[in-house]
Amino acid sequence: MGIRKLISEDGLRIDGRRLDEIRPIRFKIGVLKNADGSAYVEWGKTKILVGVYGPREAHPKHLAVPDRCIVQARYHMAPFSVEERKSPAPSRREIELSKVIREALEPAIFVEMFPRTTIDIFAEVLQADGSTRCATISAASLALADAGIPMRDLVSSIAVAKVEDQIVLDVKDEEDKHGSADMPIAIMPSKNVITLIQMDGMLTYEEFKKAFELAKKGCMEVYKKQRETLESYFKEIKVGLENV
Amino acid sequence: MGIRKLISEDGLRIDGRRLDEIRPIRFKIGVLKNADGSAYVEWGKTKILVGVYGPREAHPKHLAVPDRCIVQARYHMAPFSVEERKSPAPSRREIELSKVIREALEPAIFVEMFPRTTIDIFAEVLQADGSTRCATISAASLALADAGIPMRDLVSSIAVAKVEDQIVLDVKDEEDKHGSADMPIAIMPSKNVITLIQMDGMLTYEEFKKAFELAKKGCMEVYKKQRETLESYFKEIKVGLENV
Amino acid sequence: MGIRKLISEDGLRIDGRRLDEIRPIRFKIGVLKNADGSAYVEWGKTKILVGVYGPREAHPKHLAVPDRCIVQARYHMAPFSVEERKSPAPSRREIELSKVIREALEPAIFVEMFPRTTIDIFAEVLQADGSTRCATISAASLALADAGIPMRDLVSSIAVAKVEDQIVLDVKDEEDKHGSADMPIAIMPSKNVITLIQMDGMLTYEEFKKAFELAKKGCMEVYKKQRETLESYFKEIKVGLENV
Amino acid sequence: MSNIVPSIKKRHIMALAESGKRIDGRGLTDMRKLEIRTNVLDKAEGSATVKLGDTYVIAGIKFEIGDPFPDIPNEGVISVNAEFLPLASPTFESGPPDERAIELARIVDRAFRGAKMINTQRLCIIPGKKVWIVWVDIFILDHCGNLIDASALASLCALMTTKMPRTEVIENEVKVLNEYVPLPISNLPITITLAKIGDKLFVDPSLDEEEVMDCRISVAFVEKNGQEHICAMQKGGPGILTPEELMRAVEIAKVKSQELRKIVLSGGE
Amino acid sequence: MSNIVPSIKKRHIMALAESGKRIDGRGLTDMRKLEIRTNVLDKAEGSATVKLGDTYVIAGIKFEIGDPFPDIPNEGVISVNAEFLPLASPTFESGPPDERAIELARIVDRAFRGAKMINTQRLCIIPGKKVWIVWVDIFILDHCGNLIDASALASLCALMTTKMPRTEVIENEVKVLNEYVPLPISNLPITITLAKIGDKLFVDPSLDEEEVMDCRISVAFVEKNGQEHICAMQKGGPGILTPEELMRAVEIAKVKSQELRKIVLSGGE
Amino acid sequence: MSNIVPSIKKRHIMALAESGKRIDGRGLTDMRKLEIRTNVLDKAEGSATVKLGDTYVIAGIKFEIGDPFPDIPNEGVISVNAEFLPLASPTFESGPPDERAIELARIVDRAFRGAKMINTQRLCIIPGKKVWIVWVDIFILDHCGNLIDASALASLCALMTTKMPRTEVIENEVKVLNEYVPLPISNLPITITLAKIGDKLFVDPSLDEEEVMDCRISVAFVEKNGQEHICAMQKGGPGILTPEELMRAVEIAKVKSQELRKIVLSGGE
Repeated sequence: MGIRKLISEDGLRIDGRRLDEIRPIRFKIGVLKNADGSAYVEWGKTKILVGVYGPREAHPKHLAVPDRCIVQARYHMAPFSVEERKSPAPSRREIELSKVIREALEPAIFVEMFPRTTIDIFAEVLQADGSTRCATISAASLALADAGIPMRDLVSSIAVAKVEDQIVLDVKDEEDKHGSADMPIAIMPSKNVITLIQMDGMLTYEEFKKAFELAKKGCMEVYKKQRETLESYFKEIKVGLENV
Repeated sequence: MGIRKLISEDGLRIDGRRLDEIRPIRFKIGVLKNADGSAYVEWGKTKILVGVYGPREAHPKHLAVPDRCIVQARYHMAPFSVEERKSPAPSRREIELSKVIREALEPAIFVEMFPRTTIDIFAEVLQADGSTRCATISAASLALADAGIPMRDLVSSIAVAKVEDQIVLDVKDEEDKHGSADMPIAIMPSKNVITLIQMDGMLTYEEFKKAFELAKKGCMEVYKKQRETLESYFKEIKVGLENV
Repeated sequence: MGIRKLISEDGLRIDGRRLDEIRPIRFKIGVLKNADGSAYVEWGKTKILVGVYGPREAHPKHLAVPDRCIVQARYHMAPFSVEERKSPAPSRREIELSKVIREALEPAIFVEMFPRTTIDIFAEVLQADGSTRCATISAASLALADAGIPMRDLVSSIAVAKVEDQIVLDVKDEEDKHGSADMPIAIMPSKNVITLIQMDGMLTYEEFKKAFELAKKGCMEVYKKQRETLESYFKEIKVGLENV
Repeated sequence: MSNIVPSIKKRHIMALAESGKRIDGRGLTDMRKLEIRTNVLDKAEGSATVKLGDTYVIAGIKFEIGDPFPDIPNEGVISVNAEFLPLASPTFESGPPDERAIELARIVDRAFRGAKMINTQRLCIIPGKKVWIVWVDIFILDHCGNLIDASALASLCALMTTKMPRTEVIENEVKVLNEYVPLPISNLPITITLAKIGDKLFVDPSLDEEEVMDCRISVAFVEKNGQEHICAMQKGGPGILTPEELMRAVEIAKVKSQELRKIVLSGGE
Repeated sequence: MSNIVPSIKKRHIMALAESGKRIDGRGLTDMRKLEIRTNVLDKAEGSATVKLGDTYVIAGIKFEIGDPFPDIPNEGVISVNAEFLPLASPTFESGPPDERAIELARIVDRAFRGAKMINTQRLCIIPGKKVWIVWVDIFILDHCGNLIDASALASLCALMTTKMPRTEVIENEVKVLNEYVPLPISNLPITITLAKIGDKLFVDPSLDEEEVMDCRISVAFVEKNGQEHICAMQKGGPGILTPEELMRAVEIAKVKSQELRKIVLSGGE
Repeated sequence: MSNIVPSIKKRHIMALAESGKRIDGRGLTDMRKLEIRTNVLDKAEGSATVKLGDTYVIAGIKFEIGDPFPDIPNEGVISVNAEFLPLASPTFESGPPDERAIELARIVDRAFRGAKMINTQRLCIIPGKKVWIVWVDIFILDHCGNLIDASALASLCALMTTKMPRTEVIENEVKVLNEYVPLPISNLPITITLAKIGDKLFVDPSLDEEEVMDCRISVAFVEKNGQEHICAMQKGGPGILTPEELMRAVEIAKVKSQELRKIVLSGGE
């Protein structure tokens, strides 16, 4: 662990970004044939594929509840997505992230509209370079939209971190490893409400407030990209339909 | 493994007890809020908590039988209950003990009174210093009584062992490790019937008979403590009710 | 791994067989009391026991399908069946072989005759010396016949291999280990149809055709033994009935 | 499963909260009665029970010699595990930890890590080869709400009273001595969980409150260099928080964690 | 699942027993026909099949080099496992051993241990480092009652005929030689199981008897220094035994185990 | 679950096949559109995606240092695994690989092994002690038929572009260098799967065809010394093949595999 500086004297990070700059993010919608909805995201070097099935009959049946649909999420990392091969069996980390991802997306879904059904969100991390949970949440809301599931809003997510005593936006692996705090959040941007917040590290109350504001700003940028992708996707579909 | 004598020349054991003397035993009833019945026992340094749920609807349902309730028992050791940390996954020993504990308690329960239900007995060994199965059985009958489950009698249990060629009552860990035979039994004292007997080691028929008689005597002492605890517990409850 | 010749100059193999000669095969039918049908085979040093249950009610029930019975097969190796003790948990190899064995036997069964039921085929390899899947399939068809399950034909199976550039019939362990290709097949002899074929190694198209013809010839020999065993078994039963 | 009973209960809880009250008589920011007992076991190197109202949790500490992680070869390992025992609630089942138990253990673990509470370098025995693994096993004995805070507290108190075996290394063989030193602990993170029901926040939610809550937010504070720092945070449950609610929760947690830390430092109760 | 058939069967069995008879014609203390075959496999270092009536069991022995337990560093390890194969009974399912299979293996194991049958010190290869693990795998092939006695007997006979590979240790590397010595066995424990139905005891219960029994009691005897010793005992099933029944069972088991040991020593049948 | 829809579909497929046509417009021996992309991931040492019609598969290669198998102490290990991801099909579920995934991985593996494609001796680091384990992980992303061929192709292409880390051994310690050499690959096995429906064979079956097929036959060919060799074969499904059908399948597979190998060697598409 050499003592490499993660932030240069002129305030640039190892990949040349400013402190409040996000990495290049590219969403793609409708990438799978079988899934009812799907999306793919490249978020810096992070690459994730999300497929959504549902609303569909609960399986096993005892999962069904009479007044709403059950949302299920599985966050899973491919063995080849990280430096050291990861066993394909779900780790404790993956099980926890599956839970918080589900709880970040569920508030956006009109679950009462589909009693006795399930909506299943499956995310595969093909390459991990930080912010995989945020990228998963952001891509999954596009996949949910692609599946035609009525939503209150998209969910947009990003992480902020404290690196060398500065609050920075959207950390990648190397920054994360040597950072002293990490805070992913997810919001429904047009509602200004939080659906996910986690944190570990050390932040004073002032740092926390600053970090939170920076994260919100980042989420708005993600939101913009999500909407642009959605719009051009549905435009394409519409054009396609007109050509029929 | 030094050659330490486990029994002194004047017939006293490493903790000062006589050969036929049991360790201090303290039962406590009604220690948990959620469980339908519960009991805690300190038996020398052995510490066990037992919770009982039921009679309740069988879950999964296919367990239910039409003419009686199903009794289930789980004996489990906490990782920190022993010298070397134990994995929390159930070992083969715990699975076997769960079975013999269930079979030691079931004869005391009027199972025909609650068709299609289950009674679940959960025992957690918080600290193990010998006789954990006997302590579990003895505490579980109090927890069953606390749950209001009609019983033919309490079940009282204790172990005898052969240590340095002598038959001794209620062995603790160190004696057990260097003993040459171990025999736990459980009885319904007022019926004079056996509900559990296991043995391993080497006993002649005469030693076996002597050991069995000593064990019965020990069970009667346990029974006395169980009844005293029950009486003062129900007295307390009664007093509590009168004060309402 | 010395350089031992597996085929002598006069065309004999390490156990003295000719290239196209099968090992001594002995089938026995009706060897188990509980199973609806059973068979035991000694095939060289390979020893396998097969038990069949069914047609019986599907368990769990959701397995049942309305227009035919479900055939299930389990191929399992005893820990002591091989040189190095094998864990009793099913290996990937055992799971694959269970599938191909099922698919080799199912075409022979009139599955439409028993809707909503299952037929379960359980094979235990007690000693493995090559050709265990072929021996299992061949013995299982006798066990199915013993269970009175209507079949289009018996299934007969054998493996051919390329050893030191020659195509040989019915390889044993040592030959298999140093062989350069292995091809088990199963056929319904009176129908001249293939129900199993697998291969790995390297064969030219000509070698493949030669190997296939040799394998068919081998299957016919197995078939003959199967039929002889069946005939004398049913004769015995008939004799037994006449003596009643 | 009808939702009528919970929705009546929820309306009742919300109505009471309008006047700052709760169904068990507490104010919105009051914790339940707390009882901490430490060193309750002889065979564990550290142990504590926590009763928070009727919620009952035990934590036990065991040491084991093991291999370090390749990327931090000179540091010991802290492993936090939680078991939701079937005797603790009719909703718990036997079996390996489910997502609730895993989440709880990881929240507790992150607060310790975030606070740099344990000096893991002092748990190294032979650099790059042998280190202490410290097992923190949390057992839920009675589930009456707010398992996170009770578990974090029980683990903290168990670790604070933990005695670490000394070792001697002779020719790469580790010998465990019959001598003990305290575990190298410095900062004490305290986790405070609040339930959100309607637009109100409830400190230390009871089981009744958890059953009807929209979501919960847990915030851990630690004091370092005379200043309070947030060292872990986690929202749970399928509801939402407004930014204002989040800020309010953090402020309440700051106050309550200081109160609680005083109790811990004074030896419980 | 009606209980009418078993209860009729039970009354029939009890009525017959009044005159000392059983539904398969045996007397109450008669065992079923026994066939023992040893060395039935080439790839196992020891093996035996036992047929007890229609109950059919095979035991196979394999050796593996492994680490000793830390508390007995100079002793090899005996590991007894039982598999209730699904081909043996419509009531057995595939999957890891359930409580019945685990209990059976542990009863067999305890009799060996109690009798100090195998000199485990002679299984040590490099003290504290490498020992032989002796795997005793019991496979139930046909379940027609009294699996415990058949399994104990098959395991015993397999071990008696087991050849142990010799080893050579050169600079801490173990080389397994192609030479064999017998397993160091001295005392031969014999387990006898009795079913209690009503107030009668039935030696070597059949499946019919097991289905209606109140409970069973297994007693293993071993001869040491010319004297019979009890070396293992286990009650199974949810019924009760009176002290008199227990004593009677022990006395019967003593007689029957001596008979059976003679058969084993004379080479079976 | 009615069987009416599949049987109508089957009749339709069979009727079309009589005139050499398929429901997606292909001829019986035509493959679907193929897109191969290699080196799609940075963190994997090799990777490729294959789209075969709408079937979508990714394969990633990782290296790990491990122990050799005792019987081949001087050879590295190739481990092929397949995951049928639940996002790829409504019929796939989370959990450990089932028999379909295991069979697929083993078919792919056998073709590599049969063809002696990888020189495993060159994966040895310290003879008898340390070797490279090459993990080939196949992930099914979209299941639209013929997973075997798509997976075999993705694995092959991933391996062809794999860079193997160089190592240095100093006093029995392995140091992995930041330098790479290509994986030692020589023969390229190509697997062709045909579905049998009625008496017709369909190359590269679509999901519709697989749903109604009687069985499938997969044949892998490799070129060695200028000659085509069969290096793996597997029938799947509960149907039968006549000897003539088998021979026909092998002949078709020979032609198609040569075509496909040309595409692979020319860099895809």
